[in-house]
Amino acid sequence: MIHSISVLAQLAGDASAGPKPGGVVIVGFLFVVIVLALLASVTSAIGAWFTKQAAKNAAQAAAAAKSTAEAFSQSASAGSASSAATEDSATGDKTDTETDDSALMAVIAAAVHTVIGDRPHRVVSIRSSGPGWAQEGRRQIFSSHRVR
Amino acid sequence: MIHSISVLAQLAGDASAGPKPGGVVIVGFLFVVIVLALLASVTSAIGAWFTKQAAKNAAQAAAAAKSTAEAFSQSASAGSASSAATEDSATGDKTDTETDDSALMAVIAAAVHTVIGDRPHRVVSIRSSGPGWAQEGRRQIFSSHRVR
Amino acid sequence: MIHSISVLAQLAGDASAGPKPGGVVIVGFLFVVIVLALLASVTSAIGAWFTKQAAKNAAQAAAAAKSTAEAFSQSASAGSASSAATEDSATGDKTDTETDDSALMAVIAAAVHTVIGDRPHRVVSIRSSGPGWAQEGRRQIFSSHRVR
Amino acid sequence: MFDLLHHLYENTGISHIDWRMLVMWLVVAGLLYLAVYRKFEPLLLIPIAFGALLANLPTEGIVEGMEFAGQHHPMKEDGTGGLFYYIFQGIHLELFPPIIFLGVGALTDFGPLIANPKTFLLGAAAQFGVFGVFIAAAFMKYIGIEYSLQECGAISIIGGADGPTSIFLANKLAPHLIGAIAVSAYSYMALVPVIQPPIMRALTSVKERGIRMRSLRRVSKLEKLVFAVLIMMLCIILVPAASPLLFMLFLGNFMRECGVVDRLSKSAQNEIINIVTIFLGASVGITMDGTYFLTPQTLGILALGVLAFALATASGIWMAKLLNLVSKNKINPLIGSAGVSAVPMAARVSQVEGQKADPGNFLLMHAMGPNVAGVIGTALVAGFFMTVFG
Amino acid sequence: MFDLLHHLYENTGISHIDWRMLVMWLVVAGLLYLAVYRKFEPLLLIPIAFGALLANLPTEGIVEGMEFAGQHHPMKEDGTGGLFYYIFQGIHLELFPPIIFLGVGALTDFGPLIANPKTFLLGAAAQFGVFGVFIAAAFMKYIGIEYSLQECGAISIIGGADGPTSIFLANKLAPHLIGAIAVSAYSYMALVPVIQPPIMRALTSVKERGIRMRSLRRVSKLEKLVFAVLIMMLCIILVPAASPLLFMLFLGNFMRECGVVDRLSKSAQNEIINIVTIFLGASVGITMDGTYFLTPQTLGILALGVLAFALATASGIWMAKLLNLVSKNKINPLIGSAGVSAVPMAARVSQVEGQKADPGNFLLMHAMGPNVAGVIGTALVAGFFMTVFG
Amino acid sequence: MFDLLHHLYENTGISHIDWRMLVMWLVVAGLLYLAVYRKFEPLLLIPIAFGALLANLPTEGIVEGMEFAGQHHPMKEDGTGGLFYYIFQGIHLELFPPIIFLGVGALTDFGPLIANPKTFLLGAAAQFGVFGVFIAAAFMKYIGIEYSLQECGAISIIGGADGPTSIFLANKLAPHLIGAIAVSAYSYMALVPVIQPPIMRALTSVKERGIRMRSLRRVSKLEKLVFAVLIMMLCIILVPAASPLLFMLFLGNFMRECGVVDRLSKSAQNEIINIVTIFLGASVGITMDGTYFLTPQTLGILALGVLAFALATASGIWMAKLLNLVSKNKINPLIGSAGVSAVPMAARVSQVEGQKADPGNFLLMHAMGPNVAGVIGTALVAGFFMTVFG
Ligand code: NA
Ligand code: NA
Ligand code: NA
Repeated sequence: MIHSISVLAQLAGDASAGPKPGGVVIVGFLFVVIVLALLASVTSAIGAWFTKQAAKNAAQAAAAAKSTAEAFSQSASAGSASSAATEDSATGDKTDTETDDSALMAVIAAAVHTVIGDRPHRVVSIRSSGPGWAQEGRRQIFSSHRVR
Repeated sequence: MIHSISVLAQLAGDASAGPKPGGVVIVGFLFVVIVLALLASVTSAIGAWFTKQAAKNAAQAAAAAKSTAEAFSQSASAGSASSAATEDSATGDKTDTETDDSALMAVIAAAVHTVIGDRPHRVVSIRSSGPGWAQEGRRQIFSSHRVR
Repeated sequence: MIHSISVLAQLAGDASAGPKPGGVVIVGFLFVVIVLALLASVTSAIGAWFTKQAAKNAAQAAAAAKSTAEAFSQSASAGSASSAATEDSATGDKTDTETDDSALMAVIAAAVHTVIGDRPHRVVSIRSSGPGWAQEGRRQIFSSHRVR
Repeated sequence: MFDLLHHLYENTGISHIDWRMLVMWLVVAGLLYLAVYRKFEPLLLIPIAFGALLANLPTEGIVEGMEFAGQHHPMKEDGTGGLFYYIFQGIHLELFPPIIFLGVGALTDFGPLIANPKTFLLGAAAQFGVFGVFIAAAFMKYIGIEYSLQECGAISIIGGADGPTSIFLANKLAPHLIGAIAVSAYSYMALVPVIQPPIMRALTSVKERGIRMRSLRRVSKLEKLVFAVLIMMLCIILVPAASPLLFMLFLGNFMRECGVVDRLSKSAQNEIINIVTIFLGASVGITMDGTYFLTPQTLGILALGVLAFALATASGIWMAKLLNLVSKNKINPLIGSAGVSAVPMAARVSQVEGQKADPGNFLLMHAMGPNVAGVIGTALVAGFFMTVFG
Repeated sequence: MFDLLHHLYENTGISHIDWRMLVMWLVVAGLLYLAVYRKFEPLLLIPIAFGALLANLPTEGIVEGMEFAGQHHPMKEDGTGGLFYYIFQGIHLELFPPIIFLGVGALTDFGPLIANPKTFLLGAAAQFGVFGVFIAAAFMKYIGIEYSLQECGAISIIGGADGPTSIFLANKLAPHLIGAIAVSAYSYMALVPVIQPPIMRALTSVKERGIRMRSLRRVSKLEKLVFAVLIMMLCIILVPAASPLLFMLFLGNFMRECGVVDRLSKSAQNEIINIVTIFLGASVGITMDGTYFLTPQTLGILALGVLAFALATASGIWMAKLLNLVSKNKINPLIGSAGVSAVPMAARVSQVEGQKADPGNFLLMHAMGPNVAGVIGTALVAGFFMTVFG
Repeated sequence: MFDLLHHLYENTGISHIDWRMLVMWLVVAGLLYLAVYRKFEPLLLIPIAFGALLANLPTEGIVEGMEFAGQHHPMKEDGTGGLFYYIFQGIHLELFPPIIFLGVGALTDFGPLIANPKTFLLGAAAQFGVFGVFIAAAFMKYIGIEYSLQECGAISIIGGADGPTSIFLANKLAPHLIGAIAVSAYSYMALVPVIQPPIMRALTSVKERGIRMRSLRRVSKLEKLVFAVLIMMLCIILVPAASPLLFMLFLGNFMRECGVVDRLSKSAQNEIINIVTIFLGASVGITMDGTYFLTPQTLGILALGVLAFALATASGIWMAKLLNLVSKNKINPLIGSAGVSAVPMAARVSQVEGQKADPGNFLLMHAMGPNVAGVIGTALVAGFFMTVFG
């Protein structure tokens, strides 16, 4: 990288007496473009890997979700569980594609179904319990009052 | 101002040896009263100017609101638009008296009417989009999800 | 306390050449246990006093609540007032056992009853007005708009 | 190992407790009682009381490096200071009071003052509470309690009923009195509903108390913005020494009123003022070392404080009556007492007293005018003292 | 007593007002008008304008101890500095810009950039706005306005359309120009919807503006986390001088995306950034002392700033057209202009212009890619200048 | 121009990367994985991990002026320090841990401890984890890892399972070990549900685990307030060195319980603790420079940490069994393990284990007593070490 810049840099002439505006501009702009191009390639590489993984995981997750759901609640219509899973992938940003999260969601959906029965329902939001000491502490204190 | 204080200040006697309590109190209290009186006059002057402007603007705004509303939506009953404008001036604090804001409100009211039709409605709140980088950024990101 | 530690401290042998690990551990652990035991005793003492006071106050409060409620609103069923008082003691943490607070609550309950009449109601929450300058200031400004 | 035990015992604070500490513990208990159960300005008095308690316990890592009341606590061995050496810089460098004023500005509605500028004069008159007590403090030497003129200035500002301004001025003119002055100012501010009504009733007739005032005109956003900028400029030009307080006050107020920076205005009203209040209060308390606090000087400050509040109340009322002699639109003299500041307690007292005379009379908004004028007035008085004595 | 009056008069600031202050008051009024009524970046411009007003009033207790524009204000008599001596340390010690970046990171979604990494190149191209203006600034000497190379660097970064980065670099290379550079950067950022569209339309055909882009793939949480960590590492390794900004940016972003520290992420997005913004803005303003601000140099900066924005816009568009020559998935050149940063205004302009050409075309998310790439790019350029001139 | 290129290359950090950095990158990746996907105390571990990553990258403007682990980084040329030179002052000057304790106090309900003061002794017993490991650390020299007594003290406090206290003490006694100690403390706190249960089951019989405890009496507001003030006073008098931590803890708690300063209490629970947590965490991480972190000493700390947790757990249980020999109201020994602190994880473990033995048994509130007693106990132990070695 540095070498290829240096070839171009020749164009800006002699720089023995401190940096000259022309040299600074040519070197600087090329430098920035090349660094950002490098970042772009790295990002592309990450993306390629993840896209492949995501495809693989999605297939696995769907299978896992279905079987787990059935295992947990024979009476639950498999439809509601898989629709929850579908919604999961549609919701986007907030869910990661890890198998265990999808599976967990299917389990929860199935459990909800078992409790609520056939009345129409939809898992709108599942929030993992924040594990911070402080938040946790407060939540515990509050919930403990109910426990008692 | 300084001169008129100095006349009164004579009463407090000689102050050659540093400030004396009596002198400090007389000069100080008069000074504060005079400064605040000055602030009072300035505030009165501002108020007088604004009161005159407000009267002028109110008349203009009402007219502008009416004509704009009619221009935009022939089918909209002029009543709903002007009632919005009235509400605007009644709501007080939050709206400034600038003509273009009132006009904008009338336009919005008319547009709402066109969409909603004759069913009873009321423009409860029109909020200008906060222009801050951060707030903006977040709002954009959220709204963009819907756009997509 | 210091004396009893010193007896045990002998076990750790000579410490003429700066602190030795053994000495530090024995003295340190005993020190901590003894200090915390002291804190435990103080806390117990505080608790004993308060438990006694609470019993006394509870009796007084119940009486006070009943009489105040009757005094204020002949038509109010004493039941609603005392149920409010009961709720008070059940709510726990947030209320202190001071007589005047309970009495105040009974008064409020009675007053509410007078206004609302026989329709079923329940005092869900009574919040003392936060006395802070700032909070206060803002609240005043807001409520003053309604006053005007 | 005996060495260790001896070292440990010497390092407990038991041997350092003296009777003055015990007295201060009682003072702290009193302050906490007033704050929690009498709701005396608890936002400040609780941190102050805890700071005062800490100042009267044998601590380590708290006051190292601090210098107050003629006593210099040396730095820790590693060259760093104690916890409050750093927190107290917020007062020493005069950062906390202006930052509190940023929040106060964001919480203040100057509308009533703008709608009725005459009430500026009520706020001005109430400053006589400050100057009257300045004289009184100077004369205390005749009963054996001597204050320097600087100290007189710092003490008399209690009559301005404005906590941050009092702390700001005291740090400049008499840093060793900060604790007493702040406690006195906040306590009497909380006592406004007790101190003012008898004076108000004594100085007004029933007829005067029944005066109904014209309802205030609406003030537009632009007018409020122009007011904030122009008044700030005027105040700073006339009393440059008050710049830090008044700049922050009006910056906060502009952010509040302009309507386009709500997130900044809300931060000023909440996070910023809350965080600073805790540290300001505790820093004030830490100066209340019993050795220096329990002196006739301190008791004198408490006595002078209540006098200041009474004088300020009275002079606000007199000014209102004076204005009624020359003005067509009559002012209810009950709002004069609100010029003392103590926002918004004093205004509420005006409202309550007004309704006692005439239940249909609503003075609250009218009283907010002199109330906020008093804040500006007291900041200017502080600037005046700093110019004369600083 | 005459002494006292004389002293008092001398201490009012009336005698210190000169014509440059009056001119600056007008500038401040203009800035406030733009901020409040034209909604030009009010979060920064209101504090800046108030700071600038304060800088042009005769104050006490504000600038003592500060040193800017060749002028050294001595400390106060007690050895402490004025209020802004301390607040300004946030800029002088380069703390505020990185902390703002913590919040910006917590507010930024890099998803669109990750889904379409090619848009990194649009963000890179837009940096030509910076370098082009660097040359222009160096050549200004031929029309009588001479800037040192350091000054050229600080000025040209305006083309990066990134406030905190501009302030960060200006503090390093040309501290006396901070005020002018920040005002210029924020004003032009607000003017993006005015400056960009004509250039965008001039450089693109109707057909190009109508290009519909493939919708972006979803990016998983893990991918966003890996991106944040790796890109941060690469940037710091390649341009260490940009470490403070980029570290904070990606720490904030990681906290946002990881989903397990919401309370920290929300604090970064709100309290932290709000508090710092107020003090950053006012600190920038305080440097705008009329004596030094009203020079041809300053006017030159305003002229160069608009040139920088125009150049950045154009070069972003050219790069998009260049990429279309070699790439299968066509890029709508309208999103090239978003590479200028000015998040998210520039992206919104792309969206609006795109819909003018084809109402069914939604470019917003696509434009967010170059938009956030531009933030990274400008931070790297700042690092480059710091390496070369620092 | 070659000069420029050469200069540029020399200023990239590529040449400064060595193998220890690479190892530390893996450590950071591990920490981030644990924090995000295993939810190991992410509030602290994420900032720590980012700080550690930064410490192992070739940066500029970050560590200038810092001095840790025998290495002194010179100031920048303009005499200012790097970003973390300033942020780290929060640890160096011992400001962050007390401020965190202000928030912890505002988040803590001492009710269960007040209702059952005997549980103070369980919190005391658990401190044996600290002292046991102190001995163990001193004996490590026999397997080739030598720690000074100061270092032993700093390391052993990990057994107190209290992050801010560990950092506070480590800064005093062994600043070069802060990173390892903090990481160890927070990691093992997160591992409490893994470390404790086997020990709990091994040391108790099924019958003991089934003990049902008398339900706790209600504690009035006044009692909580009296408790906070008196216990604070006692602790400070007996262990003055722990003043900064315990003062802040009980000030926060008083604000929480008094009910009249909710806005301050909420600020302490949210803004203040969040802001400080970010900067505290990153500051801790920045000390984890690979050159000094990757030593047998550090590995030793990890080993000693887990031993400390195990010992603390066991001694809490033994103390509960001991108390049952002399007391009428039986204590379920499962709550003894909660004396280790690690609020509220350890209490939750007690609850879970109790329900395994008897599903109708609710130990959570009972376990909160020793849990918060452990916090006080560990602060006192820290004070003890500071007195003996400081
Ligand atoms: Na006042
Ligand atoms: Na940019
Ligand atoms: Na502990």
